[in-house]
Amino acid sequence: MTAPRFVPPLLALACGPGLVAIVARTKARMAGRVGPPLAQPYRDLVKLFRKGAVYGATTTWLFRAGPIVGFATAAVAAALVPFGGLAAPLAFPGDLLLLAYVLALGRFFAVLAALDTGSSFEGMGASREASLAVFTEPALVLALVALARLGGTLSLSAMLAGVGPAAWAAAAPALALLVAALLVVFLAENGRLPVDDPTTHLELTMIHEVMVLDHGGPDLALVGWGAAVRLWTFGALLVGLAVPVRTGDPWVDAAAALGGMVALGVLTGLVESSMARLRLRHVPQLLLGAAVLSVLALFLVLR
Amino acid sequence: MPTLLLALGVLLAGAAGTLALAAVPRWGARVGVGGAIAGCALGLVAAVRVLLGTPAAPLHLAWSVPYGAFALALDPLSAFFLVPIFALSGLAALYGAEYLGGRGDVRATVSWLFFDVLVASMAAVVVARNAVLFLVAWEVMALASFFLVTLDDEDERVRRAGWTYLVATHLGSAFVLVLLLLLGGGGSLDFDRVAPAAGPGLLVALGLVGFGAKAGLVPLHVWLPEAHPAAPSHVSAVMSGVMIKTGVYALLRTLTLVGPVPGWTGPLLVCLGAGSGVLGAVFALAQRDVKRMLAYSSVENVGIVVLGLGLGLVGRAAGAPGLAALGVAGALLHVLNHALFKGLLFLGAGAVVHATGTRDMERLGGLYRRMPTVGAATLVGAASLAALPPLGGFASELLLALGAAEAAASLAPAAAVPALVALGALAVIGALGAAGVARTFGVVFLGTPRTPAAGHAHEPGLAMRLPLVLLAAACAGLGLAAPWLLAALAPVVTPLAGLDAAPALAPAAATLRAVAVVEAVLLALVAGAAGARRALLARRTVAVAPVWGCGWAAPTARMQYGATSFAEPLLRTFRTLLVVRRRIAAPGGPFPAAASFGTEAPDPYRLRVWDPAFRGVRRGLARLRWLQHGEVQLYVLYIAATLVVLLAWTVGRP
Amino acid sequence: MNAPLDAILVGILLTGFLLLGSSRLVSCIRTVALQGMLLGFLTLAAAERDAVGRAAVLTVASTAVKGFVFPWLLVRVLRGAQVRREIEPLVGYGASLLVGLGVLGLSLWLGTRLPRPDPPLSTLLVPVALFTMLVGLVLIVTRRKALTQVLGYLVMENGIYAFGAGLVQEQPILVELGILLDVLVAVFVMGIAIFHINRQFDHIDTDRMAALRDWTR
Amino acid sequence: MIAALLLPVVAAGVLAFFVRADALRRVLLVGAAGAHAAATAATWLAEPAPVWGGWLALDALGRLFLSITSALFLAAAAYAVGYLRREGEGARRDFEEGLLFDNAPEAAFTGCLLLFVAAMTLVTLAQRFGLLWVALEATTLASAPLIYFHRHHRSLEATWKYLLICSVGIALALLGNFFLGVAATTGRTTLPLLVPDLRAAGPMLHVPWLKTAFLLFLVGYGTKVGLAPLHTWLPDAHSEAPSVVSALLSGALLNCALLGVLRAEQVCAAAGLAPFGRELLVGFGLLSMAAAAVFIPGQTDYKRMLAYSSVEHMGIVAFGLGLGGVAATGALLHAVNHSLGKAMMFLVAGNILARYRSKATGDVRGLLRVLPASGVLWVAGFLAITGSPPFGPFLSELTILRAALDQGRIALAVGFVASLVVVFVGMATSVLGMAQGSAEGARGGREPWLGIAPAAALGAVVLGLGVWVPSTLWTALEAAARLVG
Repeated sequence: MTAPRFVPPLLALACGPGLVAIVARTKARMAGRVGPPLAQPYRDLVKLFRKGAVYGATTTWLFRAGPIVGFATAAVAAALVPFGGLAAPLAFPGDLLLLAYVLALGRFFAVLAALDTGSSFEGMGASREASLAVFTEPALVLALVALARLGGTLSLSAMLAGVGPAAWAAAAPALALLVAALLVVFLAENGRLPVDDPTTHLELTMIHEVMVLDHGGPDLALVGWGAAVRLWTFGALLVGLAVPVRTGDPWVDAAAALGGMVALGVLTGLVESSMARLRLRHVPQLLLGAAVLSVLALFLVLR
Repeated sequence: MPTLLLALGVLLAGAAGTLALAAVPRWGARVGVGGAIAGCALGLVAAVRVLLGTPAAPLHLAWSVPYGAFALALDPLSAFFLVPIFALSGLAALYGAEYLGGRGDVRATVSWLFFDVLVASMAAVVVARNAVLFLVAWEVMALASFFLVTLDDEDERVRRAGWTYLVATHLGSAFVLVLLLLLGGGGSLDFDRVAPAAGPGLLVALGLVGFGAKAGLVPLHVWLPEAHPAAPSHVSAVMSGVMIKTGVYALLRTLTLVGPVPGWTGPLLVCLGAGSGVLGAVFALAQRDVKRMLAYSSVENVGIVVLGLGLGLVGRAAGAPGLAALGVAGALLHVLNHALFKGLLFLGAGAVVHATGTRDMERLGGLYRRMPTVGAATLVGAASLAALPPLGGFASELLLALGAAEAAASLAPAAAVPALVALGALAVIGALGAAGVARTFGVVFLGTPRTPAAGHAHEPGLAMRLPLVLLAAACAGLGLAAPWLLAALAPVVTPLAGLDAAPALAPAAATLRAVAVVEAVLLALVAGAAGARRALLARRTVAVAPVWGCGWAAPTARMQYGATSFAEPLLRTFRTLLVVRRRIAAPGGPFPAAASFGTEAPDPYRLRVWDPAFRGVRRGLARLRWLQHGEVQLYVLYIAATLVVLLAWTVGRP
Repeated sequence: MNAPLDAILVGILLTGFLLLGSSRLVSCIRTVALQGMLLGFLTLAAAERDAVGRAAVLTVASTAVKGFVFPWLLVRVLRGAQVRREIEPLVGYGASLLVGLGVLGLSLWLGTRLPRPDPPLSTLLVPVALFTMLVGLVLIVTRRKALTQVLGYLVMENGIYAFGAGLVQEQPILVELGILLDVLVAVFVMGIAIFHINRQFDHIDTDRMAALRDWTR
Repeated sequence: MIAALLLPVVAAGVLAFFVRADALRRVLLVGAAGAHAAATAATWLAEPAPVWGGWLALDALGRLFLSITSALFLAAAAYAVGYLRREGEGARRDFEEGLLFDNAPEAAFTGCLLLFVAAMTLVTLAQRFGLLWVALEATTLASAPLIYFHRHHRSLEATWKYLLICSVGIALALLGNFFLGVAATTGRTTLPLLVPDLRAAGPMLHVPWLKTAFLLFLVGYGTKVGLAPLHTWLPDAHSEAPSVVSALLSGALLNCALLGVLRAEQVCAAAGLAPFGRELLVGFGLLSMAAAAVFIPGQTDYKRMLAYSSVEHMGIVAFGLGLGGVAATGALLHAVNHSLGKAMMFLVAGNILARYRSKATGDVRGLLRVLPASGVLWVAGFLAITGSPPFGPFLSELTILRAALDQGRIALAVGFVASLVVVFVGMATSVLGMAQGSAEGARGGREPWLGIAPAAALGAVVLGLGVWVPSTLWTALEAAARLVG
């Protein structure tokens, strides 16, 4: 029995905010607080969608386009990445490359929207966002290509479907390296510690949050939701790789993957509460490290 | 072919007319522009007809110069390169008519003579099938563009740029000359009767240097960031958009002529391309001058094209039809795309310069609200340059990445490693390019004007807007039509990839169709989200308020995040590749006077390689000049010594 | 062998060394004149029986020009320039003599290298001719005064003439005379030039005429 | 017919010394030039019969160089009329050092100019080596006063160096004559030293003497050709002489001197010594090109720059002739191209000098704005002379380079191209610096058509030869090249 293909994106849209909540909850617990309820992100979204909007006097339509394109690209990305054993609806050979390009599109518009305000604050965030992409993209692409070589296919769904216990048994070291690389990419792409601090709004420390400073109401809601979906999508990628449960029964696999997602959320929370944020000039080293891990994995699989 | 000849004739007639009417500038210019547009239209017809499958008979007329012959042919490859040449040149001419229209002086008029000649010679380069004819066209092209670059030679910087350009192109031509003469061993120098008098390795190397200099491959690119900004913008567009592509064309033609190329060619091209791409993108990030930045981005894109060719050769060597076909096809498609978006961007930059009188990003800003058409068109071009879906630049880079990914995923290391290099390079280049254009577009068009000049900017006239809009439409169209274009490209690719390209390209076409579906979904989502927001906001208050000034008491426009500050993080990371000069006048004293900070990024290769080399040669020669010391006695001694030496040499020998 | 011929050749040889050794310009001019006359006789001595008439004409012409016209001309120039002697030449007189010896050796060697023409008139001819020619070059190279350089040119020309007179009988008289005329005009023009130089520079030291050059210290 | 070539010029030359009226003398000059050109043109229609027992005859080689000389003479004469009008009598200020000087009397100038051309004509006609020598020495003597037209010390110095160095060189060539005589002597009898006879008797010539003779001719006449390292007089003379004279020196005289060398090479080839002579020509050619490459970059005097470029181009011609075969044809074509192009540039240089009153490259700015016509011609001439299409020299250099590569002499080809490139860069720096820029300082004004038209005509021919080499010309060049062997 096969699961309907539109499950993964729907899951992302639905559970993305939940993942955010799990991370926040974990961090709170580690800090000895109770923390917000798991439904908090959903409430925020609803509230924001109800609000009106305020736009900067200098801005053009690009400022308004930013959140929308960001959300749309995140959703499309979610529709490209399988969840556990569940193939993605838009899967095709070569979609791993498209994934990178689609995310780049979202980033591009986010940056332009930030620059549109003319506020040096948001310009700073835009600059950092654009800069870090230079290091995350190769890391991501090379990691995915290594996977492709392992699975012998250019389709994410197919290659992740192939990553079962057998694959781990065959190429454990390479896969481990890839998991590590993708974890770093996951943290960086979603503005998590140690790369970015999603909680503060202190211009010296943050990247992603500062870009959306002038967004409000539905726009901010779209931004937040899009970010959650992105988080979920990358998580799905990571979990699909790290949780090699391929029973053939999609629901079982999906359940395992869900468990994996929860674990990933907790793990992220642990990382965030145990690590300090890196100084910005050291972030590239970290990301280059991820790229290096991917390259090492490639050499392992090239043999 | 007759249509093409007619087109060339019209172009030359326009040139002659301009010259004849130089005395009455207004009419001379009109004739020149008219000739250019009409000629380009005709030529476009001829080229497209060939691409659509009606072959053109080659032409071979006797030409009474040594080794010369009027040998012209219009095969798919030539036709393919003719399309951007004529399309962009025609639009640039229309644009230039208004751009230069303001100044009715003789020089501006005569520039149309050179413009028409430039277009004609570019076309001739592409269709020539005889070495002498090719060389003549090649040099005329260089000279015509040189005179266009130095149109405003009162400016010392323009003069220096012109010198650099002339010297660089002439150095390249020397290699080309030797290459072509070696290529045509035996009696004739026609391309269809080549008998290489040297090994393919040497020939390929000569071609790489000679044509690479024209195409702007690092480290032979130094003339490009000088010359392209110096020229009038419509000329910059033509030079950067299509003229440097003649170098790519010539390289391709050479590869088809030299016979079996050595195995190292493919990997070498990949590395050269990757190097040019990354370095070009980094240098572009460091520039404050809009047109200089665009010139460097041309270096970057030529790098991508060459990288694609390298992939094609690698695939050919590895017997992987997919890689071979995709590499070449992606490269060719990128040639087309780059011609369109770079032309578009230069024209847009020209409109900005025209309106504000400065090319310095730090003095611009907020132009989108003042020149919306230019802004929108430029945005399309920028997005295409950043290889963002669903635009043309994305399609071609995706093809290259696809080929590389397939090779990396399936082929033996010998082919997979170059493919991986290409893939990594493409990822870095893509991100850098995106950052670069986001920076440029954002700083120039978004935010608030940094100077009054930028504040008073105005939309240009129709003659300048129309080309922008058309080019923008073309950029988008190429992206959406990519799957079908690929099929049309097959006959061009076949001879270069050394296999029947149509089947090899079929899977890629399928992928592109799938991509098109995704893009459709994306657009639908965007529309849906936009609609939803509109619905939500319909019942709410939508206020417009000043942007929060980050807590500054009196924020000024100059406090915006500028081009320099935007690029700073990346430049810090890549500082080893760069030379960034900072001019700092720090505030000091109890009552600090005006303080200033500025950066400029001169070309490191010029600074560290070429200038020292030229200086060294000049010094060495200067040291030999004591020979002409002015003392007649010693002059006579030279004669005596020569005589004695020669006598000893001949008579002395038994 | 041809005794008078050898005698004349030796005489020419001596004049060569004399020129290298002497500093007084007037005596240099005289020496060159003497050399010119010797050449005239050389023509006569080297002539074959059937070509005596031709030789006689040439002898008269060249003796007249080289023995009388040139000295007269040059002495006048000398007067105009008011210089008596070649003060400190670029290469001293002793050294010049040594150079002369070297030159002699070189020309003897070259003479041996060049196979004789079929009628060996005199083994000395080729070496002496070359020697004289080279001495002329040495004079031009090592002396300062423009006048000495004219003399050097003349000496060189004499050497060449000696060669021709001794070895090539075929040269038609017309050509010979043409050559003589050219040399005459040349010396004449050079004389004028020296006159102008003296007027322009108040000296005739050619090594101080080095304004035209592509190299500055 | 040959008389028609010589006599008018000689007569006019002698006459010019005695004609009082300037106007009449100028008419005489132009008239003689016209007659000379007409007679030369006639020789293309009908082969002139040898006269004077074959001493004077016009073979393909001579006709080629005669035509060059004649064409240049016509242009120079037309230019000279305007030039002499501009100059004129009386003392003037020397713009380099501010000294007062005056010009040589115009009568002497015109007379010497005509006699100079007559001597060059004689060179192209002479089939007899002795006569050739006499004529070449005559060219030196007739042109020396021309160089000393402006009577200041620099031109005097140049004249002296020219006289002395060329006379010495020519003297060596005379020795070469005698060696040739010896080489042509068998038993008691000597062949007449006529080119045809010697060629006919080639194999019987005495090889070592012939070799030495060729060396002496090469060094002797080569001094006048301006082959490095014998070129030392050339930049001085060309830069100090009036531009119209420089044009003739560079465009016509150097070729005539080269003809002397070629005559010797003809005989060598007949005696089976062709390779010997050719190697030497190639060597000197390349050396001359290298010398030009040394002195042209950073050259501060644009007339000296042109002079060195002449050294370079005579080197190219020698190089091509040395390679032989197609290269020789190309070399002769190059001789034509160079003569016309260089003469044009010297004439334009005269205009520039007249306007800017300075020979220093650095003092000339904004030429294209101050003197539009001269500026365009100047830039065009630069492109032509450096071998850029669509001008003639490109084709001839291409032919030569092609031959070098075909003979597999890669090293030579590399040297050839390298020096061409260096020279291009050097000249580009100077010429562009002069042509471009704004025109502050010097004010514009109309240019005398007599100063433009001759140069423009020459330039048009060079351009024409770049896009279309008439087959008749090509066949004539091939015939001439075949003569060289």
